[in-house]
Amino acid sequence: MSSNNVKRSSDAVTAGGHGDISLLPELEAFRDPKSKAARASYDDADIYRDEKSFNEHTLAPMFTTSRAYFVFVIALGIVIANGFAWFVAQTFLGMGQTNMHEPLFWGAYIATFVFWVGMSHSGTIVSSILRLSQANWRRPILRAAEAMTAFSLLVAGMFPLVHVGRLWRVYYMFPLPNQRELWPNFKSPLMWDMMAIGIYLTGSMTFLFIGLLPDLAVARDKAIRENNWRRHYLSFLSLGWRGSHREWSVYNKASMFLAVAILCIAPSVHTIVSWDFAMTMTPGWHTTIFGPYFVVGAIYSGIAAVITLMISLRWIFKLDDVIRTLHIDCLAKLLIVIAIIWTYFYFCEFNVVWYSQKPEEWGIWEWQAERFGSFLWIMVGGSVLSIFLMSWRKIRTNMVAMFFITLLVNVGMFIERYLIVVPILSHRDSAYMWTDYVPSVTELSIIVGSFAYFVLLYALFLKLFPIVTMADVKEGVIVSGDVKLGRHAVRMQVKE
Amino acid sequence: MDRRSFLKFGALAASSGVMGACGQATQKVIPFVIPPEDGANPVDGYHYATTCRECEAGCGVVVRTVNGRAKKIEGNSVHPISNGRACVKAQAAVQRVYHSERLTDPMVNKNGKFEKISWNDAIGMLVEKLKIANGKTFFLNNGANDALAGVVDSIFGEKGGNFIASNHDFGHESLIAGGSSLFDFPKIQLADMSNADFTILLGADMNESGVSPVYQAYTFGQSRRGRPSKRGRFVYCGSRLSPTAASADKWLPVPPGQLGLLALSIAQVVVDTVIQRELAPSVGRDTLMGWRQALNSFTPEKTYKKIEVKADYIRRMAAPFVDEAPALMVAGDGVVGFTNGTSSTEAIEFVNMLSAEIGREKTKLSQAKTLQSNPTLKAALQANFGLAPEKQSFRRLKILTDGMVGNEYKVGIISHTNPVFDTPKSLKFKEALANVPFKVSFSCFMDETTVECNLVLPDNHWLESWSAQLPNFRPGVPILNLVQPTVVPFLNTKQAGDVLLEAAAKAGIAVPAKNLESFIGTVIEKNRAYLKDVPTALDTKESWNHMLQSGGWWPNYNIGGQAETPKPASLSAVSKNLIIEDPSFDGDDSYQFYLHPYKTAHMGRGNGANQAWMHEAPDPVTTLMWQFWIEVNPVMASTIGVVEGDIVKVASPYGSITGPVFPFAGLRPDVIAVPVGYGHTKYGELANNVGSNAMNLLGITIDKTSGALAFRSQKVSITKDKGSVMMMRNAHPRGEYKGEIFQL
Amino acid sequence: MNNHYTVLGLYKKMETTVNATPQIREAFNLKDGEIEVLTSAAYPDEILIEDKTLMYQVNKRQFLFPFLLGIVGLAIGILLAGGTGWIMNLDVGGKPPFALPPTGIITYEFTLLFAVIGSVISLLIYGGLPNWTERAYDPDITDGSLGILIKVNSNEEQNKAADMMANLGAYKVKKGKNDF
Amino acid sequence: MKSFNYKKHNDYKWAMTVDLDRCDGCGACVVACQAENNIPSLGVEQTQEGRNMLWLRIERYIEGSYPDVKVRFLPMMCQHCDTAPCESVCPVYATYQNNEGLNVQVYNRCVGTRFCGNNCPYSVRYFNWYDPDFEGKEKNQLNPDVSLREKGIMEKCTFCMQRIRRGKDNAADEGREVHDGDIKPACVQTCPTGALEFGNINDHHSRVSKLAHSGRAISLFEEKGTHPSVKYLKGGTADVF
Repeated sequence: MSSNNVKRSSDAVTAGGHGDISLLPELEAFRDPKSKAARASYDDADIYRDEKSFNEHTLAPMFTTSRAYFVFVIALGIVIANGFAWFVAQTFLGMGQTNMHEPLFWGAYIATFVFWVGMSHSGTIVSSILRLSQANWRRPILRAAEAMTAFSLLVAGMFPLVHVGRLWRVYYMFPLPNQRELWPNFKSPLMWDMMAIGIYLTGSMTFLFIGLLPDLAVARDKAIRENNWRRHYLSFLSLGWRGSHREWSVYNKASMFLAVAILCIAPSVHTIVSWDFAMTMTPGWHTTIFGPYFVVGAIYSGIAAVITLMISLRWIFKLDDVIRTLHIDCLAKLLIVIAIIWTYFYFCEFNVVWYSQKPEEWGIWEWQAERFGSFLWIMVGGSVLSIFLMSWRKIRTNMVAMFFITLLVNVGMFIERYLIVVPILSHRDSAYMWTDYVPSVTELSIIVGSFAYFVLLYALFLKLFPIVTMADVKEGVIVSGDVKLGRHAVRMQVKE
Repeated sequence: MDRRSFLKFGALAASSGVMGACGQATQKVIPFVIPPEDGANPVDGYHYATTCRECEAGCGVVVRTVNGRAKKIEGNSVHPISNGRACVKAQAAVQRVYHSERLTDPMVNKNGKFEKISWNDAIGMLVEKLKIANGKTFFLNNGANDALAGVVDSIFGEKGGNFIASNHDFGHESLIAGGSSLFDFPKIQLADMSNADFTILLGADMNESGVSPVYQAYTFGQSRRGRPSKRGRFVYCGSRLSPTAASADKWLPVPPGQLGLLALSIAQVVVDTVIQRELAPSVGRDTLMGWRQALNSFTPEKTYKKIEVKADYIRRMAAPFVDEAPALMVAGDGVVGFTNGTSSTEAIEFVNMLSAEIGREKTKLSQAKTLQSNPTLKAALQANFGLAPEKQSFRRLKILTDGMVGNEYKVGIISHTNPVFDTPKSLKFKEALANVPFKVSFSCFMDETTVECNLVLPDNHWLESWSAQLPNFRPGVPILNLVQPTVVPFLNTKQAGDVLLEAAAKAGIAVPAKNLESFIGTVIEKNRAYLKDVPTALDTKESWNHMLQSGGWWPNYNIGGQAETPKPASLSAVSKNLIIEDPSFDGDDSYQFYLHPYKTAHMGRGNGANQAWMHEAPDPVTTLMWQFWIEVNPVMASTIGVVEGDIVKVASPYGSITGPVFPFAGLRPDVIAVPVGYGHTKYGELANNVGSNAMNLLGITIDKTSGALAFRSQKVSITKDKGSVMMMRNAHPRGEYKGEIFQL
Repeated sequence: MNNHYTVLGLYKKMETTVNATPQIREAFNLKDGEIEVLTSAAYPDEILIEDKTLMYQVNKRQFLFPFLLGIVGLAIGILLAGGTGWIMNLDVGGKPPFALPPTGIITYEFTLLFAVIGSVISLLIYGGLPNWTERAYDPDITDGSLGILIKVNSNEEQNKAADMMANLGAYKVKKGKNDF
Repeated sequence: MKSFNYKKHNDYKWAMTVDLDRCDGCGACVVACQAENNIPSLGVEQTQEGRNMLWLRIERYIEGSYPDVKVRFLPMMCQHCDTAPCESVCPVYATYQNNEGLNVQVYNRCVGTRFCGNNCPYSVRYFNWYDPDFEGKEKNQLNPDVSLREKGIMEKCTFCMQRIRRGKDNAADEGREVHDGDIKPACVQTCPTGALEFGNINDHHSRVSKLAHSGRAISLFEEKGTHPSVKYLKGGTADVF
């Protein structure tokens, strides 16, 4: 019963719309093979099939589970259980299970904590910046990055609990009305830190959830259609999303606002984490550069981690057509910029100390160079090398190379956090109390466990929630189209 | 819920959250962190005056007890020796009372296994053996001059083959002998540096292992900064930079055994100057000229080769003795540890005497305050509480050991001493002890000697005991320290003196009193007339209490009074004997290093090794904890090819020890310093197998004059051994060179 | 409460939909809020349907919640960090009881936290979420179809509307009752 | 000194002086402190880890090399800073400045973040890595005035607060102010050389006040602006040679 109107519209050359010839490459891959052959005569059914098969394809990692996955999860579970067992032992026996000692009161735990907080800065910052700037290539990768934020924050939030001496008294730090005649001291950077991390966790969880909402509906529909067990929580979590124009409008406004808010919170969080160190009068920590330096370091390690993760997802779930080299290329360019800024900050920090040669500060560098020399080289060398290598497009688009480069960057950044905590605390003002430190089995097990925990959270997330930001991809298809410019049809995108 | 009510609720929750938590903050929260001023303090308990018996210095202490338990030991502020201070050993004594390894019951050794028995059986056994022994008994104590020694002396005496000996700190005999050539009373010279402007410490590690560490440290502090506008200067001469040397202004590394020569060299300069300037007329010009004659061969230029101290330095060190007296010279382990110990001490006392004569003329004396001396009382007390000095020499211990080998003794009584551990292995005390059929040990702990004994009688700790003690104090000054039980014994222990008195009485030996308390009471009552400061109106009981309250009896201070005056006869005697022979060393040319065994403040001769506090408190110089070490000069260490923590083997003709090396710049390159008191094998969990016992290396070299063991006369070799250990240092090996950060 | 009837027409092309909406709207005199376009992705505002209420009321009011809650957060931040410090006048490190920098930090964080919460609340309230009841919907929408959903008052109107939607190119029309 | 003068005037402000010229490093104070304050011995294993629990430690520094070598001793305990860096960083007010100038640690409140320890330039804060191990008979010796600290909390020198309280109580019972010398922390009480002095620095006639205002007095890390209550009296440089 097609009317004239329909015919008329298909003749029209307009920008945007499903019905037009110009489809983003995102969806091109999912065309029906038959229609591919008859490209000239698209009809409605084809378009319908395109989006459906796109949904099928991107939801495949969620709905299909291989045996290897279970093996992997069980292996992760063992590593986590091992870490947890050491943690329980540490709680019951005492913090002596670690290798920390006076005056090195903070050790590998705090270094790992800072590392995870840093990791968390990739997702939301990248996603909000890209969302606000309407960078088109952002679309498929947002979810993966945001999930990383949320999970690395969850892992990071675990570390203060692992670290404190009296876990069973940790609620003293919460501003809860109580009869214990206790109130936390808001002048302590730790309180700021706790507040900031708590708020950032709330914020990024919200951000992740709000971003998920339309895609949950997609998954819900699929689950209900296939009578999959996931339909229960998916119908609950999708909040009855129908995709009405009013929902979309309110949703778009809200997520824009959230992006702004998160963009305000995220740098403050890592600044405050840096203030845990910089607010002390410990030489080596007490510097003004720490705030921006930490933030940049966080974004640096975060973006590198996003790339590592994207490449892994590509490989494991065959998402090559969704997460394309284009995305890695763009992210790598961003990474170069951040890496240069980070190296610049690092040089600033070093140069100031080197030039003034103040014994208490320069002594720490000498100490570092002497005891952690190879670590230093991995860190700085890795950063410089990665900038150098990533300048080539060939390398940026080489997934194997990028995988290892970004891994190297994050190894370097973990070392950086370790070097911020350990050498400085082992080289305090009181020279008599200088000390040496190597993490104990307990500490290493818990830290390794934390990595496994992160991976496990991510792996579970993959199976419970859609990992590709489908709604955003579709939006991208809608708002872009080919415009004929002279001899060529150029793809354009509508921006608000 | 509509929007408005939600907002309302939110605001309410937030504000009540804030207010609810801290509404009455100043009343509620702050009291939690600030304890109320009128809150009840726990009971203060009782404070008892008594005397510390951890060493024989005889410091008066006050013990705080709460609920019948000793809590804290502090110096007795009215006591002339402690002046309200206490050393590390006294502080840690409470840990010995409540030590988990204290002996709880009498035990009998049945083929190497100790079985608990009742006190009745134990005393019965002792009585039986004493009867059989019938005069063939030996008694060995730790060199204490206390009521127990007095009781033993009067029970066993030197009759019928009985033998009394003591195993006290090495070298003190030489200090006594050296001093006695000048003074009437053969007692260790104790330097009161309070008023000295310049002090030369000759191997005197007085603050950690001296004769009376608390007293000497107190006078050290007084000299340094106790007087307005005057700062006492100190020079330390010796082979090793000990903690005492570290607190001196200058350390001069002098070869081992040459300190007497250094003193004579200074004496030569002093006498020369005195004659030139015609000072010290009281001595007499003839005597002075005689001294000059005798000292002629000790000019700084002539002695340089041996003492390795520049002539210029000697002259500068001598100058204060003439110009700014009071100046003082203090002898210590570094002097008496060699075969020339006695003559070296004499030389040092000679310089002191000379300085005192010059000072007397300038009305400047080295002593700020002295106690009135009373030789008669001193002698009377000495006769009752303590052993005659001649019974307290190492030579006598050697005689005892020989006697044991010759099966001369049937019963041996060993009280609070551990000769198997802390005498040289080459003395073979353990082997000798095996020849004695029945040995009794009075001890609080199981140790290497007690293990060898047939009967172990757990003694009360001194905090639970009665006793009276005569401290090592200046000659002629009688101080009677009383020891009273501050807490009731909480274990099945009995006091050694009481047990001995009971057993002796049962064995038919005449005893001076029924128990130790009454023995002390009797002696004091006998000498009551001399105890001037006890009000005469008081009866026996009251005066006894009076003395207990203050911790003993001592004569009044005589502020600014005269120092002990040496006998003029002694002065000339010294002048004739101003010869110091070269120290002789044990060991041939293959042993290139001088062994420098030394006592640390914490371990002592090994007593402290079972105390956690003693291990935990870092050694002042090395800052090592829970660990044994062998000190080597860093240059020597690199020559041998070892770094800190590497195991080295130190060997002498008599044995060898191994231990981690600790390169220490404050040590002569030809010296290897080893702390004693480590390497226990049967002294409890904390002490056993910590390091090696330096006594394994020592041969028996005796100072012929005094009979003291020349314990630093051993030559040893050092070789690198396998492996290395982690050094448990408190100071970081690099940080310890960064002291300038404090801009002191 | 009056019963209402719903019609959901599913279209496969944007143009068809855009063409259909004003006609349907006009035919049944539907006000804003009585006609919805359901899509699988966000179309820029006003592309599919003209919704003045949404444009000029909802989207403006939407920012009221973050703003108001932000102010609440600001107050809570000041009270928490500054106020309690003032009440609990313990001298720590010589810092004044009301210290501006820490208060500023906590206030900043709390303001943002409450603003985030506010924006979520406004999303839920103005987006009509959550709503877990059975509603007019078709899973095809998430697979790329566009749906026009209208609310009418009578059965007759419903049938009429269904026919009209089919005529305007809907490949599937669903009728429902009380499930707008 | 303080930028905000909100503290009321107090009768007492406790201070200590350490005469470096007198200190001979004998360690009596260290053990006295352990005996008085129920400080557990950590044992070999913990010492190997580099831990120690010496509220008062004697730092030893070496200068020069053989034969011109000098060893210095520096008794180091909590400096009870007026503007203590450790206090402000504690998230739970477990440490604060009381109105007598003491830097007080409230064991009950401590959660064990160990931040204070990181911000102490003197490194005089100690952490209970394990529960204190007082077995059997050793319990008899424990000082009833001082609470035992469980695992997971920070502790440090208190200037023997229990003695200060007792001294003030005794003075109050006798209806007087505390005299100079009435109150002595365990270390001051025992120091054989008299290197340590303790008293009320607000009383201008007290010994500690005179010493602290003498030309020899310095504060450690003065440039950090912590205003310690412990003053060190510089050692003299002797011109023996």
